Amino acid sequence: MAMKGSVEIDRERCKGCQLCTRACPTKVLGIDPEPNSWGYFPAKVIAADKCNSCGNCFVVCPDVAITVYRL
Amino acid sequence: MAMKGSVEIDRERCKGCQLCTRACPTKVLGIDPEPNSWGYFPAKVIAADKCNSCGNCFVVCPDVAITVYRL
Amino acid sequence: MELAYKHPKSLKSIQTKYCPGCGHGVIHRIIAEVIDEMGLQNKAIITNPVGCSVWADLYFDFDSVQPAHGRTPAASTGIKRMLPDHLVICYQGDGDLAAIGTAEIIHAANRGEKFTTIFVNNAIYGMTGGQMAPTTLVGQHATTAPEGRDPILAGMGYPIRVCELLATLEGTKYLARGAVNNAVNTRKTKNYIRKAFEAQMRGEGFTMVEILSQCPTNWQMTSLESVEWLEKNMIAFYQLGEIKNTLSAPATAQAH
Amino acid sequence: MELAYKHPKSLKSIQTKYCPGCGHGVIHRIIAEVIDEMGLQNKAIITNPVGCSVWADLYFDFDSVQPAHGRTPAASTGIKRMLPDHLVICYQGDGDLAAIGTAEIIHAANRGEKFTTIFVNNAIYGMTGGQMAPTTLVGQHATTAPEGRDPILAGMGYPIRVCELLATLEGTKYLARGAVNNAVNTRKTKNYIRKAFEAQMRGEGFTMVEILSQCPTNWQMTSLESVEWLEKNMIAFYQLGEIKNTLSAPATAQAH
Amino acid sequence: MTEKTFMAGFGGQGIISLGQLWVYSAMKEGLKVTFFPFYGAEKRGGIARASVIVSSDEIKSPLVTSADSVVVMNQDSVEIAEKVCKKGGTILVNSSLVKTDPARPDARIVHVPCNDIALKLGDVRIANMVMMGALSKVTGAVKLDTLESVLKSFFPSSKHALITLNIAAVEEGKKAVLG
Amino acid sequence: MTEKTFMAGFGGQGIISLGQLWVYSAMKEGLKVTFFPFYGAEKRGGIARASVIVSSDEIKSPLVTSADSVVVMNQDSVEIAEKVCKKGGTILVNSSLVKTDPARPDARIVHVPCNDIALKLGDVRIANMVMMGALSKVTGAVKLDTLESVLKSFFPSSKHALITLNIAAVEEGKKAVLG
Amino acid sequence: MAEEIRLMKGNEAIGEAAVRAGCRAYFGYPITPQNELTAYMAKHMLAKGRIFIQAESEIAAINMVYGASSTGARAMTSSSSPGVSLKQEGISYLCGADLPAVIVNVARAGPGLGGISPGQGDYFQATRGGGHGDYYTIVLAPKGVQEAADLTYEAFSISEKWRVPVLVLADGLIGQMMEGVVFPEPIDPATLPRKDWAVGHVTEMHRPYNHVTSLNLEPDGLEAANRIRFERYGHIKEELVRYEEIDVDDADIVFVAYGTSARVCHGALEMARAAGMKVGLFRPITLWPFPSARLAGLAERGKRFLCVEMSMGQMVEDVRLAVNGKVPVYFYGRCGGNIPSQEEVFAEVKRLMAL
Amino acid sequence: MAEEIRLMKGNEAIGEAAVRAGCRAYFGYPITPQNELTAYMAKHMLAKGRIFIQAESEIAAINMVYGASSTGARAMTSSSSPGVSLKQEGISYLCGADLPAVIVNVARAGPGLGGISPGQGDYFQATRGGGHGDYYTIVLAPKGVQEAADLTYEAFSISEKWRVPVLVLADGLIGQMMEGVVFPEPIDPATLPRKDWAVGHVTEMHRPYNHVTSLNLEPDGLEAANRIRFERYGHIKEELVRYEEIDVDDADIVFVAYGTSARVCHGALEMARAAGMKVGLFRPITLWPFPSARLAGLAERGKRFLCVEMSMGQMVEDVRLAVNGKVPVYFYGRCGGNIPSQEEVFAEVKRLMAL
Ligand SMILES: Cc1ncc(C[n+]2csc(CCOP(=O)(O)OP(=O)(O)O)c2C)c(N)n1
Ligand SMILES: Cc1ncc(C[n+]2csc(CCOP(=O)(O)OP(=O)(O)O)c2C)c(N)n1
Ligand code: SF4
Ligand code: SF4
Ligand code: SF4
Ligand code: SF4
Ligand code: SF4
Ligand code: SF4
Ligand SMILES: [Mg+2]
Ligand SMILES: [Mg+2]
Repeated sequence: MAMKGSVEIDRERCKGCQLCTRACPTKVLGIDPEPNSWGYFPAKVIAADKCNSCGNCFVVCPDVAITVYRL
Repeated sequence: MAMKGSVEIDRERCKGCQLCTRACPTKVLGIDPEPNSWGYFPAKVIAADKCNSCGNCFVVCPDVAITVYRL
Repeated sequence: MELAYKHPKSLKSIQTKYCPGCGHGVIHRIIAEVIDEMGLQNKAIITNPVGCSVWADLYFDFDSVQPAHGRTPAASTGIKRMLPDHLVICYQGDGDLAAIGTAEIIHAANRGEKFTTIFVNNAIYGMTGGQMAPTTLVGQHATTAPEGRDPILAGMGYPIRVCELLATLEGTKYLARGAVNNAVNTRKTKNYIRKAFEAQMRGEGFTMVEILSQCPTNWQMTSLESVEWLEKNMIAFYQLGEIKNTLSAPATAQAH
Repeated sequence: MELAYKHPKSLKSIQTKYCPGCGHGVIHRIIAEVIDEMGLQNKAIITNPVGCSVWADLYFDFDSVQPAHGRTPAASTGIKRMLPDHLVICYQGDGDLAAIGTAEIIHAANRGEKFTTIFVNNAIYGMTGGQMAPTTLVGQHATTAPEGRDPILAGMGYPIRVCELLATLEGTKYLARGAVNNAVNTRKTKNYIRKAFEAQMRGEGFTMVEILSQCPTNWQMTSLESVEWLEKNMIAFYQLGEIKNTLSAPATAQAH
Repeated sequence: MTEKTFMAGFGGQGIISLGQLWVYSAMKEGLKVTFFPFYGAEKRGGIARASVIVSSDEIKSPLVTSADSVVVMNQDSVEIAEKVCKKGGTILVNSSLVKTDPARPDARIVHVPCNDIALKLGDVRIANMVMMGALSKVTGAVKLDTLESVLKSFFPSSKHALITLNIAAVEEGKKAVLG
Repeated sequence: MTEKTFMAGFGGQGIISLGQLWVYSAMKEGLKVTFFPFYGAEKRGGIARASVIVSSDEIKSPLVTSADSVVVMNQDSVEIAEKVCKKGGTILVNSSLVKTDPARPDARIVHVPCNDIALKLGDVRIANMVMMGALSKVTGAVKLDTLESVLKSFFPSSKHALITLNIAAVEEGKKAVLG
Repeated sequence: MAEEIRLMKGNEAIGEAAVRAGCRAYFGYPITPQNELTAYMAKHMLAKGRIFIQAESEIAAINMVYGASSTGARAMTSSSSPGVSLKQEGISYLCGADLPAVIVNVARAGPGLGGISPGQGDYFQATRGGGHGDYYTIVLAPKGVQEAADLTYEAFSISEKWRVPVLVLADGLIGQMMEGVVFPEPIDPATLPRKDWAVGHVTEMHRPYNHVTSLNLEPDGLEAANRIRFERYGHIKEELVRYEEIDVDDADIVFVAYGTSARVCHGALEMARAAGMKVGLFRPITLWPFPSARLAGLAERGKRFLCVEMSMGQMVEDVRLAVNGKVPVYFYGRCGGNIPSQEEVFAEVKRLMAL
Repeated sequence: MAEEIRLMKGNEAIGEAAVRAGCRAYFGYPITPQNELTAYMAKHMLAKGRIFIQAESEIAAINMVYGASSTGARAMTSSSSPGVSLKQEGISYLCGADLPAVIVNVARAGPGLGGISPGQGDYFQATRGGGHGDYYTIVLAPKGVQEAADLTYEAFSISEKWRVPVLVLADGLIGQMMEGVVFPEPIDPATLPRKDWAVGHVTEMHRPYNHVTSLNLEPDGLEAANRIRFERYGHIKEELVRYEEIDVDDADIVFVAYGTSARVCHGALEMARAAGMKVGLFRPITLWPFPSARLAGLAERGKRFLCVEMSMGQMVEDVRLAVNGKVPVYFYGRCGGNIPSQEEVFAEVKRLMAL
């Protein structure tokens, strides 16, 4: 259970819906105040070390903007 | 229950389907061997005195070719 | 000597085009009788479906409208919404209602449209000469099911129980299934129609009476064989009775 | 460092036209994942409905066909009958399936057509800008229900529970309802899809997965509000789970 | 040679098979044929009519509006026969059922007591075959000499027992119009 | 007088309300107007464009294909502006977001830092109003002197509090292009 | 009050005009680019206690119209191209049963799903009865928001007068464009007379029972009914033809165009006139009945015609039929949702002038 | 063996021809007067292990065809007038997606429910695309049972070659009539090549993924697709036009008629020639592409035309368009299910000869 993980957000693919931030059990993700080139405020890793690679963020992301790695 | 009745068949309206003969509990009705002008062999009262005015013949007749009287 | 059973006023006294023994005739008569009994001849409007009863306007002596095949529920919706105090009767065959008109009946029922559908289920396309209907029984022959209806191998599907299907919809208030194979069932069926019409006039919601009816011609039977076939096969599959009754008012209808 | 969750092969890696937070995106991904897992990319054919997912051919990386609004089940029937060893996916919205396409889905289901319907129920017409769908909840606002859906007074009808309606038909073998509002439900939904696809490839009969999905744009909410609204209102009305399962084989699907 | 025949009767009198067997035989005899039944939504017991043409040439209009010959199987069809028969044409009347002749003094009226002959042969349903024999004899258009094989392919084998009876009916029909 | 304006920007930049308020005001000033937004099936964040014409005469084609003036609210719209602006026309550029000028040496390029001004006024969403002020000043086609009453009927009363802010934005826009 | 100018989308103006015309029932199914019309009707019909139903399909909608119209009520539906195709059987039935109805097509680009941008590719369908059998509907083609409102308003009474459905054929531009519009006085549907051919209210109407039907299995009966209807069509052709002419008198080349493309041609005409070219514009307002006689008259005077359509060439056939070979008829078309610019149309007319 | 003459109804002959053409899937819904065709397919397709579905409606049927055709299979549907109206959206989609298909209309009298007797009132619908948008289908009009079989058989390959649906337009008489017919050799569908534009069999076809669609929201893209299709139409017009001429060379008046009415005209022609009148017959076999060029050529030679239809006048517009005012074009029509007699047509031509 206490697996370690890491996530990557594709800033340009992300539409800033925040479903991943809601889904993350360990609050790894937040919102980037800097918009991407589409004008969206994308998700951003704000607490990388807390990621347990559970994949919830990936599973809820409507834009497949997240990649999850198991460390 | 032991009411008395009488029935009239409209020979020209009748199409000879025999549903009334089947429906009559007291076998009042039979088939006329003489066709009507449409070529159908119409129903015919063959035992008038047995009619109890139950109306079954009327109820099943698809061509409303029967009139039932209560005596 | 008292007249006990006589031609109803709301039905014209002319020879019909129906085949000998066809169930449509009886159904016409009991509809007309209920209209007479309720005194609604001048307030009744029937939509005649494309099917053997497309000529019902020749027989019924009240207003009628003839819409496109399967669309009688849509047309009845238009009529009833404009004339909410009228008795609107949506007469349909099984091809009309359960095949091409599936969407229309389901949505009219779901909207709780306040007309009454009289659904004549003869398990066949009568007018077009004996094709398979959605209600054709498994194994039953039809020109388009030459070896009998085969749900699995030929992928022809299963007979659809329309009352049961519509019962899942909230808009439906009264769904009953009768038959005109004999006097007992015909009298019961008339009672269902009466209940449905009364509910309609009270504005309760969607009402329908499905009626199992023989088509001797396309079943390729005599009239007598056809009612026996109906009794043995159709009633076994299509349960008779009130399938759904959530009406508010008690029944006032009585057997005639 | 091992890749745990990555873009599926059967989904192209491009920006979609869907709104932020729209459920279609997740649904696309889980479909693509199951196809990848089953190794069916070269045997998969999807019919894209007229609706927001009409462009699904831009995203799915396998064969696709775009039929008329509501007629995807008919087109899928044509495809699957010609290519019985292929995986045919009939993707539909609630307007497409439960309104204009009512007859087509009911009869395809009744015939036991051996494709899988993915029914995206977002309780609204997405693409056309927020009109009432047959699945819109009572009281829910829509451009064509400006004061909210009112089944009685405005005669707008009741929300239709499609799985429950289809469950009455013998041709249906597997009917499940999932949601993509959170990770748990999304994983379950993917499992349902897997079961349905596997049943299809075994040729068992009609299979469908209904998926409750958010449409933040036309619900006029943020994405976060929309998943909460879905949880509170839609799941309360549309029970999640396997509504009907008469499959012969045991489940092999597993949560990912 | 072109023979345009209009056939009329009740449903159930076998007008359709009469017409079909007529053109089938003609085809076997090397002629061109058209057979057009008036289809309607009439139920059992309705009217049955057909336009039937056999010809050594290509057939133009398949509709018989000016008939060389008319077959009248029942009383109700007399009226249409009067209208459709060409000047100087032939009207074959099933005299068992038709009691008033068509009012067409110019036409040749041929009486064939089809039902009576058929009943004598044992089955009223072959009245149409009697008429076919008469039509063959009177018009000479179709000889009906391949009738047996025609009937074999026309009837399902379950009904092949009836072939002899049908042929007999045709022969009787031919005889009935001798002279 | 006829002023044909092409307006282009992102969805969400208020292009539609800009165009609508422009023609609404023009109508109040007694002009004929047409407003045609390019509707698409694009979702949030798509492209927003409109053909907008105000005129003292009857308006013929409502499509602006050779614009007297072009409003460019974002960088992506520069390309279309280059194409649609008539020879010697005017291009108003939201210089807060547009960093490269349209390559149209013949045209008059007017820079309006709409977002900056709007932000200064406290709400980036009124950048479109700033642009409207500028457009009014530069083209003189619509005076916007009935703007207050226009805004009153345009906004639902719940939003009437914003009217002052909107008017201020328009005024700032006018000022921004002085001289 | 009635003189107030309102700024409205064409779709909404059509809706408001229908409400004012005393439309008692609207039945529709969503489709772009006419959605605002359906939404407008939802809001305003329901608010007025009239009937609005979002039907389950276009087919249901047209058949609801059929039912409502059978009662003599003013009833209406609207859609866009694919949806109108689905209504063809229903329209044929309305015509066969001699029922009035107003049908709006805010057309888009086809065929198939095509696109949602404006199109004029439904001209054949509209004017040649896309449904089966011999029939025509009256077709009115507005050029802008004001005319869309006016023609819709009038469509109800025209349709009732002739007992022929009226199709209002607009396109996505007219539906989506905003212009100023002044509306005619509202009619209270309760004040409209009952129809003696309609069902319902038998007692009040003191009439025998009515049967609304298009069925007639007797060929002679059906032929007679059709011929009576075609006689009515003849009267409609005499009485209803409408068109607009601009600068036609001295013109060498006359544009023939309707709706949006007529607006574009008007723009091109101005450019041409400014360049000293004698160009005119003939704009049919009734597409059926088509103003053939007037066009034939212009042809007699030797004018050449340039037909401009947002299609691959449909109305041009009616122009050719009208001029019957007397003068050349040219065609310029765009399609797929593209609207021709006045510049390209001007270029085309310049090219033809040089011929 | 193949030379055996069989006596068959037109409906059944169409069915047998389709089976022989390698039709892999038939989808239909019952309607008079084409029911024997559906029944024939039920029997023979199922017996051969091919696909027969009695669809829930005409709309479902045409969309099943759309699906089946998307896989490259030879697929077919049939109906009669009201049912064909319901297929219009689907036909527009087939055209927009460039899919082949064979659609049979055994037409009856309209409009509306009308009657079930033969009619030719669906000509406009057939040739002008009753559906929305710019498109045409190829329309073949047989004059009898043999040609109904031949044209149906060929329809499949024509449709595949051009990727344009083919409509076989017959009428109730041709469907119900029996004539002798000789059938072409049967094709085993398994021997037909797979289509590179179709879905399915990706691995075997070594191809990228295919997307069958009529959607294109980019006007330029949609316009380009339409123009490519119209270029193909241009080639079809050059290569496919078919007609039959009888006694045209020396004729003063030439009948123009197709299908059943052409047969009637042929009868009238014989009567006229017997009476010493120089009458000819021009019978279009392809209604689209219409043999306009040939008619124009005949018009150059000064012939007058009498168009005879079982309608109130539809094909006559194509004749007028073709001759472009050069010669008079007369019209004689019957409708409602009435078939003109050769006597009445002869009377009409006699009247015109005297003009
Ligand atoms: C659009 C359309 N499709 C098909 C038909 C042909 N048609 C006439 S009646 C009928 C079905 C009749 O069957 P059913 O509804 O069961 O009525 P029945 O005759 O058995 O009473 C059909 C398919 C039609 N007239 N219109
Ligand atoms: C025949 C036809 N009718 C209507 C439309 C317009 N239309 C496009 S998408 C759509 C409905 C979309 O709603 P839904 O099926 O729920 O899909 P969603 O967009 O919500 O995913 C409609 C009505 C059409 N294209 N064709
Ligand atoms: S994988 Fe799990 S823990 Fe890591 S960021 Fe995503 S949701 Fe949070
Ligand atoms: S769920 Fe996906 S699209 Fe939404 S904010 Fe997170 S990464 Fe971006
Ligand atoms: S009324 Fe009853 S008893 Fe009398 S004849 Fe009829 S069925 Fe028989
Ligand atoms: S039931 Fe009626 S129609 Fe049938 S035989 Fe008896 S009287 Fe005649
Ligand atoms: S065909 Fe059947 S349903 Fe039709 S009239 Fe005859 S018996 Fe009745
Ligand atoms: S409108 Fe709704 S369903 Fe469509 S893409 Fe946007 S959120 Fe998704
Ligand atoms: Mg039936
Ligand atoms: Mg939806």
